[in-house]
Amino acid sequence: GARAAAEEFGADVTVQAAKNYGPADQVPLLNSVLARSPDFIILDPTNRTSLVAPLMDVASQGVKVIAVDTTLDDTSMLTARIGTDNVEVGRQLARALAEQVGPEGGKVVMVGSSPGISTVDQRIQGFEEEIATIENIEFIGTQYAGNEVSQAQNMFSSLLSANPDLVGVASPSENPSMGVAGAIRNAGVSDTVSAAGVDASEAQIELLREGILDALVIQQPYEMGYQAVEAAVKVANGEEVAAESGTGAIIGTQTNIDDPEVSKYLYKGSCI
Amino acid sequence: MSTIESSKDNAEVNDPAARPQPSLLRRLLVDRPEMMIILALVIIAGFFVAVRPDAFLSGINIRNMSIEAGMMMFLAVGMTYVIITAGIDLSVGSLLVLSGVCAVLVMRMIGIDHPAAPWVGLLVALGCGTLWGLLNGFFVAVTRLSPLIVTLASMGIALGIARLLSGGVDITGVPRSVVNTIGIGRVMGIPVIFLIATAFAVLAGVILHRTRFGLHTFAIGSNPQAAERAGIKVRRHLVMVYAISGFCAGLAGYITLSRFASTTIAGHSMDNLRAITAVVLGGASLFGGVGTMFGTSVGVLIPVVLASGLVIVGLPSFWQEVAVGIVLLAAVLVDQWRRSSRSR
Amino acid sequence: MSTIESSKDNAEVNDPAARPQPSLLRRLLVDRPEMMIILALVIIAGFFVAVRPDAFLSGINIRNMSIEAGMMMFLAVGMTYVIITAGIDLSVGSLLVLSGVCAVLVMRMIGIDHPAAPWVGLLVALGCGTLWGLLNGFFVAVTRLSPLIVTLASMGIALGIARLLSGGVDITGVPRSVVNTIGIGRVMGIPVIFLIATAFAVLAGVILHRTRFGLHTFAIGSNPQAAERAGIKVRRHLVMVYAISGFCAGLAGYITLSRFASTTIAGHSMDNLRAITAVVLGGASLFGGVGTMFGTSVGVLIPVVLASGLVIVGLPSFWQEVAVGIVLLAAVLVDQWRRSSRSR
Amino acid sequence: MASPILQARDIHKSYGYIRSLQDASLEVFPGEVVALIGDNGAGKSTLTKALSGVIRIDKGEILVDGKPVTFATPQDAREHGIETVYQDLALAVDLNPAENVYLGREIPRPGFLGKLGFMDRKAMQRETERRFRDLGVNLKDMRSAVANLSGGQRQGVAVARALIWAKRVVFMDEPTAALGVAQTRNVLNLIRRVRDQGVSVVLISHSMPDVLAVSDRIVVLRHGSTVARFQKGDAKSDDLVAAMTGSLQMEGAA
Amino acid sequence: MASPILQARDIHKSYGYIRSLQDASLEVFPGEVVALIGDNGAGKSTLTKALSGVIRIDKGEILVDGKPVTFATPQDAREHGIETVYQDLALAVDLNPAENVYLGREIPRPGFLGKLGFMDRKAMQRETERRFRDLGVNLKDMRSAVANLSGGQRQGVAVARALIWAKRVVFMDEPTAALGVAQTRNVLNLIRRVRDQGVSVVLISHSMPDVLAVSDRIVVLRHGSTVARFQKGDAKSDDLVAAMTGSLQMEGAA
Ligand SMILES: Nc1ncnc2c1ncn2[C@@H]1O[C@H](COP(=O)(O)OP(=O)(O)OP(=O)(O)O)[C@@H](O)[C@H]1O
Ligand SMILES: Nc1ncnc2c1ncn2[C@@H]1O[C@H](COP(=O)(O)OP(=O)(O)OP(=O)(O)O)[C@@H](O)[C@H]1O
Ligand SMILES: [Mg+2]
Ligand SMILES: [Mg+2]
Repeated sequence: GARAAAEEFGADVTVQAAKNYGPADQVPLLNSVLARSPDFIILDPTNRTSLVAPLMDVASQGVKVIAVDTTLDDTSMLTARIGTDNVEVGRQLARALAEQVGPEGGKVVMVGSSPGISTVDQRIQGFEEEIATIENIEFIGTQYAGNEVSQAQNMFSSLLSANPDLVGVASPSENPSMGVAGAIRNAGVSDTVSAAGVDASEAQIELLREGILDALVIQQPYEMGYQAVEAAVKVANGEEVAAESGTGAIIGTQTNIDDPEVSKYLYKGSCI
Repeated sequence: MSTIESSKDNAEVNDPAARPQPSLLRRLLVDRPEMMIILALVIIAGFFVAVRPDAFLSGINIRNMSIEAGMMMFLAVGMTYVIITAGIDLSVGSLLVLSGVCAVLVMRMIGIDHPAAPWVGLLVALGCGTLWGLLNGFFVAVTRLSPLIVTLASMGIALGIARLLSGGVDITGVPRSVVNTIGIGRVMGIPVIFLIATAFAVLAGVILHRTRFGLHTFAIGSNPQAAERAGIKVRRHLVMVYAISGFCAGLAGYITLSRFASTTIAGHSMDNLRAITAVVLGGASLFGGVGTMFGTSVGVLIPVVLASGLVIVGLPSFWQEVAVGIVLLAAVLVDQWRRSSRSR
Repeated sequence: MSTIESSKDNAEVNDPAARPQPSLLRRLLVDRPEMMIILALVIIAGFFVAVRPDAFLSGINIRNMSIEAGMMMFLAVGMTYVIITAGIDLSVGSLLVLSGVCAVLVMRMIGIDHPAAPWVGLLVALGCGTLWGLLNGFFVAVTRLSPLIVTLASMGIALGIARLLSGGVDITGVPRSVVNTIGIGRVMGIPVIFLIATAFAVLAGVILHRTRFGLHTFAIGSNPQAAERAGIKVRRHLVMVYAISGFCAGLAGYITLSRFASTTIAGHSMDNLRAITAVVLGGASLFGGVGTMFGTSVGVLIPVVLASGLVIVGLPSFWQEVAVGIVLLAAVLVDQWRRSSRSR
Repeated sequence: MASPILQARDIHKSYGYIRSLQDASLEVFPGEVVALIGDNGAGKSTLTKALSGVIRIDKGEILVDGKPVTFATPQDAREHGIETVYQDLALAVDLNPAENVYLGREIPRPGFLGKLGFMDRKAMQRETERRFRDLGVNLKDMRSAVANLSGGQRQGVAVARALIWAKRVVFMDEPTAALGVAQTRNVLNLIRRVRDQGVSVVLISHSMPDVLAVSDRIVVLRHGSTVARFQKGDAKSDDLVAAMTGSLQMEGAA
Repeated sequence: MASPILQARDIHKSYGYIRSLQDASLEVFPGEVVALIGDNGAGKSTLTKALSGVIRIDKGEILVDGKPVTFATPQDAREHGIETVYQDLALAVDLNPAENVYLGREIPRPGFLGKLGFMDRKAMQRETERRFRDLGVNLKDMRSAVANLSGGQRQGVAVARALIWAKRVVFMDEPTAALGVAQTRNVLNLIRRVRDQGVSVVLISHSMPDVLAVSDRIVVLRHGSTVARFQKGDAKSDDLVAAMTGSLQMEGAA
């Protein structure tokens, strides 16, 4: 998305991804990028608190910062923020799952990756808050499977064995949901267990079409990237931009995934 | 003790008959190196069965554990060879990913519905793994660098290439037939993955323990110079051992594809340590020369049973990590106790 | 070569004067073990300076690299001691996290604005790290388990406990004064973290290379039995060495807090391998008995310079991983070449 | 005298600046025991390794039956019927004695399995036990790893292995260094028996009484060069010491 | 004769089922060289280790100057002036000779730094060089790691280390096993010199000529028991061999 916008607006964009999604890897990366003295830095902060100080530093260098996706404790140094509220994503995830499970309700569970990544933590937080308010649904807790897909599969299979009456599962990011899907496929319970996830990678959409995953809360990374660069260009041209702007998220299901309305939000190839 | 003919009169001191006879149990535990670790496994599994027999022994859990163990076994087979030569291979997880990515890309290229696609994909995965293993082996054997550093570097390179090729996102394009026959296939209720893994492990075990190739592997780990002087081509053998490890990673990569119907680029960073753990739990020594394929297969089972069982008994997520560490430590402790009681 | 008095007449063959004199350059490279790796560092840094002098040598980049290297140095200091004793410590990353979590929790308990909070937090972090290190050392030295397995298990346990204590989410509550004076503080433009790390490394280096404690560390790595017979309390010493590594991890944990103003539970899973890489790049042997603190500090710099420089020259993200692996391999290759030319 | 079966002429070998061998020569005639003696560092082990294919020589000629050969690997030397007991024994301590004996020349299973690389462990074990008995090497437990044997027992395994395979020449580099008096006597007897069966032995030892007791000819190395040769009966212990330490200059001749 | 400075009475030691020592006794008088001989596995090294504090004995008594002592660590034995050259040398091969000599008794820096554990490397190096010169141990490079020395040179370092520190008794477990004739002669001379300075030496060797040449008394171990004792001049080589191998039963007496 960012690249497309860059072409459109004639800006020069370089993309860097940290090896691990966490502040310990992101901060040095940020600093190295800064050494190239760009005009703008667009980033997806991995931690609400940890990035405040480094970004202050960045801002004091006269570089303008645009945050996408995750927010920060202190937003004063940001030129603009574009993104989804991840707590809200979590709530949507809960509602989507509840809808898939249907009115009879039953036990549901959350399979997460590793704790300590604020995007994911917030989604889990939102999910837990929202699911508690939904009637008929009994939430039996969050299990962390780490980033290993097979561990998530192993974990969810065990959960299924321990709770044969499980009717739903949610996962806040891609790897756990792939593992959960593997377990569902293997156990052949795709009809009885509803699964909801976040994001829409090629693999997840494939699983959605297959009917193993039932709902995806799809953010709009393309849109986010696009808007971020757009905002940057606007600021560069001296135009005003809104300090906060959201792109919202949309629920994808097997039935609507091929609608053009939805598919335009899907990840387009490589976006990191 | 003395040697060569004249030593006969020594027998008076060391004659077996003169020794106090150890109890049968003790002899079993002490003389069969794998007994202790099997005992540990039995205790662990027994505990879970006692607490939640329904859930732990449910078809779904057994099947899942067998798949999980099977997957890890592929990597552990190669790692057993490598560790017996006193080496180590940190690159297996990345290589698994890279082989998978290459296979998917090639299968997509020839069309995933093409009837030959599954076979071509398999060949690509195995070829890619083996080739990479050959490279590892080359650096270890010919330039004599530390295997830890070589495979650490090649781990990073392989993952980087995998991400370059895939653009950093997981790609789909695994023929359905592969997913159906291997990934979720069963024969008489037994997961195909488990069957393949078992057959593979048995084959690898037979080669390790019955053939010249296997004997040479032990000899090299035990004393590379002696092996060299006995006429074994040590370098070539080492290259082959790392190639085997690469082949195993390639196979694991292909089967992972069939399991998840897509690549899983980000999810294998701990595979190397898990495979090493399994091999060491199985009684192999990181200093080389010692290890059995049977021990490794028990060593693979322990973490799998533990992970699954702890979820089933409902231990909260974070406690599980703590428990896994403690049980691991306990398992090697009893094993250590056995060894020291043998050497005494 | 022969010994003891009568060997004098041998001199005719091996007299230094009779040998062809090696060139000065060659002598420098061969006799000073660290020369080669410094050379590698100079080449790498030189390359980046040549390509983007403005960016690479900018204040912000230099500061950033110095902070990064400083952080890794804390862990590498302890790892140097451990590796010299022929051990390994995989638990440092988890322990860094655990110490940080404990420190924050205690600081919150006494109130983060309490004037003593920073000091209490520091004590808690150091105490927690040291205690854990003592436990590692106990298992390695007293029960004689393989350090790899012990610290692998304790790595999982430490991270599990850290998550249990923090409830799985990063917690804030680091006194602002700590963040301001250490985390982002500078003295004459030099980051405080770098200054602390340098002082710490120099201290640790002096202890390693100038005191009895250091000499005993080398002796144990070289031949534990000989050390024992020379009257060194080998077990106690090993426990202390692992405690030092734990202490370093605790210190690193506290400074990480000051840097990020919160715990960073995720993101330290590779710290152990990174620290080991730095130590091995610095010329230490995993078989023990060899290594220098100076070498380690150069070994710490290489990956940092490489990572930063590759971003600056604008190499795409995934290429960087590949490049890091290749440069790593190249660096150890030249080092290997040096060694073999010495032993010849 | 017959012509030599193994001959080394003017061998040179350097390790970096250290010249281990310069102008070393040795000839082994059929059915004799040659003692190779010299001070520490004289180059005895180096010469042994050169003639066993373990190291490559820098200069010089090796002839088997008068024909020049090159030994690139230990395998090459073995194919000419040359076996060696190395000073450091060169045993794989995690393998058992039979596996050590057959290492590199395992007995294949009969039939197709053998082609695939399967070994006939039973045959190897049986044969080893038989040959050890013949040689009078007496181990309590033939199946436990060499690591569990004492130094003397290991010495026995290494000696037996070389004797089992040797067709023409056996090099023995200080085979009795760690052995007691009785064991040493036993090895010396073995050497005589092997010689009587037509296999030549090159014995390296620092013990002059042993050397004098068993050898037909004595070759002295000093500083990497062959400095003296003695026939049986020609030499007294003092002469040998003098030749080794250099007080006697180049008087014996081939 | 004076009373023994070191005495071992009825020492028993088993490793699992293997009884290494049963009823071994040894006494060392001031200023004498005692040879301790026996077949492979007779228990010589085990007795040496027991009297050096490396292993604990199961039964029996150790007396120094007639007073019972327990050696729990090598340190304890050293404090009684007992030093040992182990059969496996026990050198830290990555350290240099001076560091090996002073390992465990480093010279502290003068003043406060010394209290902190700082060593005076220069003094250690200088002292070592001086003592090596005195002892006639001649190394080309005193600063390079022991790993770079030949087997014979290492032997020299180990012997020198023990001689430097020994105040009362030195155990030497086969100190000449790897040495050439000249080097062996040199070590035997060293032993005599040390004895003349009043330090007793316990020499373990398989070489009967060496044993006869240097020792004042000979103690024979067989199967872990002390079976015979000879005074200088009383024993011929054949008697010793007979005692070691058991053809001669318990005839010499203390
Ligand atoms: N691998 C090597 N690298 C460097 N130098 C070596 C090597 N092997 C042998 N040397 C040197 O070559 C010389 C001859 O050594 P060699 O082992 O042949 O002596 P030797 O006659 O067998 O002595 P010994 O009686 O002590 O066994 C010595 O100076 C030794 O240090
Ligand atoms: N650590 C050990 N574990 C088990 N058995 C041992 C150990 N050390 C020694 N032994 C056994 O004790 C007996 C005596 O061994 P010791 O080393 O004392 O003999 P020795 O007289 O020194 O022989 P050598 O002349 O070969 O050096 C042998 O049977 C040996 O196998
Ligand atoms: Mg030799
Ligand atoms: Mg001994």
